[in-house]
Amino acid sequence: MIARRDLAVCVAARTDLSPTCFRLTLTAEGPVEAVPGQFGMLSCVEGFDPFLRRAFSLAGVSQRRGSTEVEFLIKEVGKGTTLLRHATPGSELRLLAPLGNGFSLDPGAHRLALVAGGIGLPPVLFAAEVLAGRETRFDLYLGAANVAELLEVERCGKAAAAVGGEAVLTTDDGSRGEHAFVTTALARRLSQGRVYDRVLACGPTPMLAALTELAREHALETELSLEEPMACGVGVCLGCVVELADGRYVPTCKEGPVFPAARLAARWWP
Amino acid sequence: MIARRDLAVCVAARTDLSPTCFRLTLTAEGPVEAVPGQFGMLSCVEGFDPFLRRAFSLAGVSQRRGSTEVEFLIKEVGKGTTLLRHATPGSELRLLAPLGNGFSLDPGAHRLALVAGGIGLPPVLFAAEVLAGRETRFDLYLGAANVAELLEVERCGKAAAAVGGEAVLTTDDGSRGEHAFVTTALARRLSQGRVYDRVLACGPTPMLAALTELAREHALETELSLEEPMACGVGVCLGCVVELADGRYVPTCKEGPVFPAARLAARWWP
Amino acid sequence: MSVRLGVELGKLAVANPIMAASGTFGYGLDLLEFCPPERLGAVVTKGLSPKPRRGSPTPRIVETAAGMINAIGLQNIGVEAFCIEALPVLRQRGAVVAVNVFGERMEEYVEVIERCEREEGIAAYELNVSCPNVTAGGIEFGHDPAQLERLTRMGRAATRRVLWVKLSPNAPDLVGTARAAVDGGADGLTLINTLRAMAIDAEKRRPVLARGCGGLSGPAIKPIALRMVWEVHRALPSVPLVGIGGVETGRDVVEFLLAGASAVQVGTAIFRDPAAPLHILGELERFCAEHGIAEVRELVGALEWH
Amino acid sequence: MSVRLGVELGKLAVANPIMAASGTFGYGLDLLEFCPPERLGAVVTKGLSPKPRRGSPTPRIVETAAGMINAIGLQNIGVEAFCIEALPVLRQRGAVVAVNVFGERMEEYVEVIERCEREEGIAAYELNVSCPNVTAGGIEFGHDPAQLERLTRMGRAATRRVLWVKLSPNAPDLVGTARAAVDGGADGLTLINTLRAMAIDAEKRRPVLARGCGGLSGPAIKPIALRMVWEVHRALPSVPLVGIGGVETGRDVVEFLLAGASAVQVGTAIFRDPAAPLHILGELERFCAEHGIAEVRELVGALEWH
Ligand SMILES: Cc1cc2nc3c(=O)[nH]c(=O)nc-3n(C[C@H](O)[C@H](O)[C@H](O)COP(=O)(O)OP(=O)(O)OC[C@H]3O[C@@H](n4cnc5c(N)ncnc54)[C@H](O)[C@@H]3O)c2cc1C
Ligand SMILES: Cc1cc2nc3c(=O)[nH]c(=O)nc-3n(C[C@H](O)[C@H](O)[C@H](O)COP(=O)(O)OP(=O)(O)OC[C@H]3O[C@@H](n4cnc5c(N)ncnc54)[C@H](O)[C@@H]3O)c2cc1C
Ligand SMILES: Cc1cc2nc3c(=O)[nH]c(=O)nc-3n(C[C@H](O)[C@H](O)[C@H](O)COP(=O)(O)O)c2cc1C
Ligand SMILES: Cc1cc2nc3c(=O)[nH]c(=O)nc-3n(C[C@H](O)[C@H](O)[C@H](O)COP(=O)(O)O)c2cc1C
Ligand code: FES
Ligand code: FES
Repeated sequence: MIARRDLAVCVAARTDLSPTCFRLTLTAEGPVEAVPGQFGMLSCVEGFDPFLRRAFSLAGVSQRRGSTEVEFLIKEVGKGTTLLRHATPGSELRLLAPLGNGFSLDPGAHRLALVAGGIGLPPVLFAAEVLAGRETRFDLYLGAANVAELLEVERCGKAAAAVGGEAVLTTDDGSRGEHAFVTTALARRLSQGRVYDRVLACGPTPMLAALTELAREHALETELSLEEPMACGVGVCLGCVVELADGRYVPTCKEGPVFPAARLAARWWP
Repeated sequence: MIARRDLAVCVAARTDLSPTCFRLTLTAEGPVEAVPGQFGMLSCVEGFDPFLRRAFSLAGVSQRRGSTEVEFLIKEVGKGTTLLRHATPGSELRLLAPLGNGFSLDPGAHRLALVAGGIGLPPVLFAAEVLAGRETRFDLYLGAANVAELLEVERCGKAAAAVGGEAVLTTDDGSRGEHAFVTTALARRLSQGRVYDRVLACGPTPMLAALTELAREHALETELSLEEPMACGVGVCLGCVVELADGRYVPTCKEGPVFPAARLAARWWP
Repeated sequence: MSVRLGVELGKLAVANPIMAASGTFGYGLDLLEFCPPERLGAVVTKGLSPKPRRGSPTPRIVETAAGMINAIGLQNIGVEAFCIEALPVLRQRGAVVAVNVFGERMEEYVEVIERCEREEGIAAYELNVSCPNVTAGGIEFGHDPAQLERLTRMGRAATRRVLWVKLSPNAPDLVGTARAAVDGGADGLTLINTLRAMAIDAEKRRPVLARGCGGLSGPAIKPIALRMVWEVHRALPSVPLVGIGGVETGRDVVEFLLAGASAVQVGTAIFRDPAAPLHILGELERFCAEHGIAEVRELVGALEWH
Repeated sequence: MSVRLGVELGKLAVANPIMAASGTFGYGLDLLEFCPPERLGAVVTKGLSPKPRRGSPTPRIVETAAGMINAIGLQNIGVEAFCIEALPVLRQRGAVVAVNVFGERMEEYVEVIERCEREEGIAAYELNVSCPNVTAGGIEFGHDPAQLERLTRMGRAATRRVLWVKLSPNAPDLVGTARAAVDGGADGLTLINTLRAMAIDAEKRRPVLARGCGGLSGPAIKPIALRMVWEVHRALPSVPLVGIGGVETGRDVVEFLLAGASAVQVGTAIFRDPAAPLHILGELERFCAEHGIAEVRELVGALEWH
């Protein structure tokens, strides 16, 4: 296991990616290691408002000379994310990372499907860029409500292209790419005979539910990155549990956030 | 009474004045009027931490074209003042002002004594600069623990000089000016026969207590600007009361913060 | 979309569900330029006693995490001065006035009501039996159902106006006291008053407040207030409730209404923003408009349990 | 200046007054790299029942102003698994272990204790009679002095180890329950557990938590916890108390000690900072050094009233 640390990080840059989303780049001293699918608990503020840290999937970790750049893609949905969107470059935050278990990126894979819906992109993008570096072939399916909310399209395309994979874009309103849900785009290719060793996905619950159905149909190994409200991020509060197929509640932060779809309780899917 | 308003103000500048104190300049749209001794309730932060606004005496109010510059001198003592010390220029705060009653600066005065201890300077400086503009003669007594904590010495000197008055500096450690308490410096001049119509003062409680003694001895009219913990600043919470000589508790924020020393209960002085 | 803001609290219909809470809005006239009292559903006065009260020594207030503790000790100008100085102005402005009533003995509550009965322009009385900041009277009545019922009955006998009892969150048996107040003839219940609390000065090794303890208010207590409103509403679903405790936003109001309150009072929030009740009212209206809620009253008690 | 950090809780002497609270530190081994359990005065385990418990459905937690509400429902691995999997490691590391004991019936409390009695390395039991998140058992024992005394007596009969009872802030009569626990044979009292509270989702018109209500913790409740510690200390000055509720800083610890606690537990703060207990201990030591306090124990109950 990679050592968890509570890092003092410095806001290096914030870049708007869409009307609601932005990229937050943080610098930590020394090396930081992590695998795609892992996440961090980020303090948004000094003081008690908001009170708890926020969970964000790592979207990239790049070693620099003597320091590490940690990247997040964040959607502004409330107090904490609004504060982060307005964080002053140079200001200090705390980041407890890396946490949880990431995607299975075993080198032997023939071809993987990476699927991201909306702000589910960060762990998928991290995975794509790592896989591109390892020359593991994958297709990347990226869906969003509309063209404005398709994030990091270029990076996605570049990563997929590097290993001869396809970057499939879909929007709910057809304003760019296929006019379809991202799962429909995947289904189409599967029924056309495209074969994957495994699907790695992150996105809204309905998307993950549809994906699970699809995976079952095609007997496809599928790993899902889940979100549950979190307080500690390290398995001690038991606030973030998800129900497994065997009936147990396990902390998403510690046993996940990435789970094989088959391990999850059916009733997890609404 | 000057109309109170809840102003959206913008941080224009922060300037360090001493190891613990800084000047905060805020800009408000439109005209703002106030008299020396009045104060404002300033929100230090959005959100609940800290929860209440903080009271600060106005140190100056200057009309600009279409806007007003409001000046505070602030000592960093806790959460709120630390946040203000690090407020980003351009960020917005809320300021409820002007509040309370100021010093009596009646134009007929022959000569006034203005006395400030430490961070008691802001209302006194405001008074000095207003009096200098009105050509009312005054001496300004400014005391501090040491030379580093003597704030705005030049402005004090300039204001007093403008009306032929003296700016008397004292430090507790003798590192600048007279090696004495500011009240001792005043006492010396009084016993040397200097005559004042009135003393206007702000500073730590022991200083105000000594001053009250002195005022009684020399039958000097004296006005003191008091500090009490405040929640609302407008007289509705009754948290900030001070005991008067007649036994009543009155809200400092509304009936003060400037009170004639003779109106205050003897036991107010510890 | 236009939203109907009016709500009914039993026989009292108010134009909107936002009231200023007792002790945080003076006698309704201190913040005219920020929050004219006639624009609120009602204004509740600072607790009034038969004679003026000096209140507690200082320090009386201290800030805490997302809240504050106060021990004002019910300093007030007395019912007589209120009737002469403040009430005529409130009446003239058209404000809906609720008088928060306080006494050290039961008879004093009645005295306050009787004095007020001689005046027009008072819509309701709110019996404050829950102030944690006075040693004599008050708090005991709010903690003992039998005494509370008796006190409410005496108040009831003194007036045909609307009578509310303001419940203490410190009472051993919340629902029991609620029931006692209703049995005694209360038309509605307001809850909650402040929670007994303490702050300590680590340097001085003393309580921060002169009285030692005081009452905790503000957003910190909202989750407790919501729970209590829901508990009382569930036990006494037909009794009109006024919810209080940490209301800062229109969304907070919606939460209290869902839990079973027909109106809310805004207290400590006024200290952070003198126009808080109006701002909150605006937010409530916007929330309703955005969520297709035509009438605020639809929300009352509309919480769905799982 | 070197500061002596050790304190005594009756017959239990600990190296320092900072403990990790039940339910916020797992079984003591989850945060080894941030907060080694052996460096704390004690670690209190998550509440243990005779059999593993699944706990409540989700959502289980929600953030509030300066705090959070939880309804975990005492999910735990059961006393057997604890004794086999966690305790040996804790013992080997030299941690002082307090087992938080929970049962739905009184006999289950005894079962947990009896199982633990077969193991070395347990310093104390903390009877959790105050968890607001379970319907059966637990909470009733903590609210009814007679039942609590009986339960404590049963616990007392089962062990000669140190026995604490963790008091509920929701109990009708705090001092009464405290006294009952002591009469039943408790060596000390820990207080407070969480306050019953509720959060509502204004959009969904439902409680945020699956169980509806939960327990409020964090800085929001500190002023209430301090008051309760002081109240119990004043009533039972010779009973060792462990203070809990919103401790985030060394200064908070000083406040609890002054109010009469001999030690404190750090709970929710751990979620914001996995090394919180150690950071707080460091701050406490610095506070003492700066204020010329040679021994932390000097502070216990040293509050001066006005
Ligand atoms: C393991 C994990 C990884 C995540 N990765 C990312 C990411 O890479 N990028 C990103 O933008 N977001 C991510 N999230 C979601 C992110 O944590 C929430 O959006 C964030 O906590 C909201 O904080 P806030 O203060 O802005 O919103 P709040 O004001 O707290 O809440 C606003 C809204 O967001 C909902 N919300 C709050 N917390 C969560 C949560 N933990 N999960 C889901 N919804 C929540 C609330 O119910 C509310 O409707 C992740 C969550 C988890 C658990
Ligand atoms: C009418 C009035 C005018 C004031 N004018 C000025 C001014 O011009 N410049 C300036 O620097 N300060 C002024 N103060 C004091 C200022 O309000 C406090 O220093 C400030 O509230 C501290 O906030 P904080 O969050 O930094 O400290 P906190 O973290 O709240 O407290 C830190 C320390 O300051 C003490 N303190 C907190 N609030 C007050 C208060 N209202 N009065 C006195 N001590 C307090 C606390 O007891 C504590 O010891 C004035 C106060 C009043 C009432
Ligand atoms: C400074 C202050 C004074 C108060 N005075 C009274 C009072 O006189 N009578 C009363 O019934 N409640 C009084 N209260 C309680 C409030 O009306 C309200 O019940 C409580 O503060 C909780 O609401 P909040 O969190 O919105 O402030 C007072 C509260 C504060 C903060
Ligand atoms: C997520 C969570 C789980 C808890 N589980 C338990 C428990 O199992 N047994 C218990 O006695 N107290 C439990 N508590 C209560 C804490 O031990 C503590 O009494 C309370 O949280 C107040 O302290 P704090 O404000 O420092 O968190 C739990 C608290 C939280 C937040
Ligand atoms: S967030 Fe605390 S256990 Fe997962
Ligand atoms: S601060 Fe509220 S009355 Fe003065």
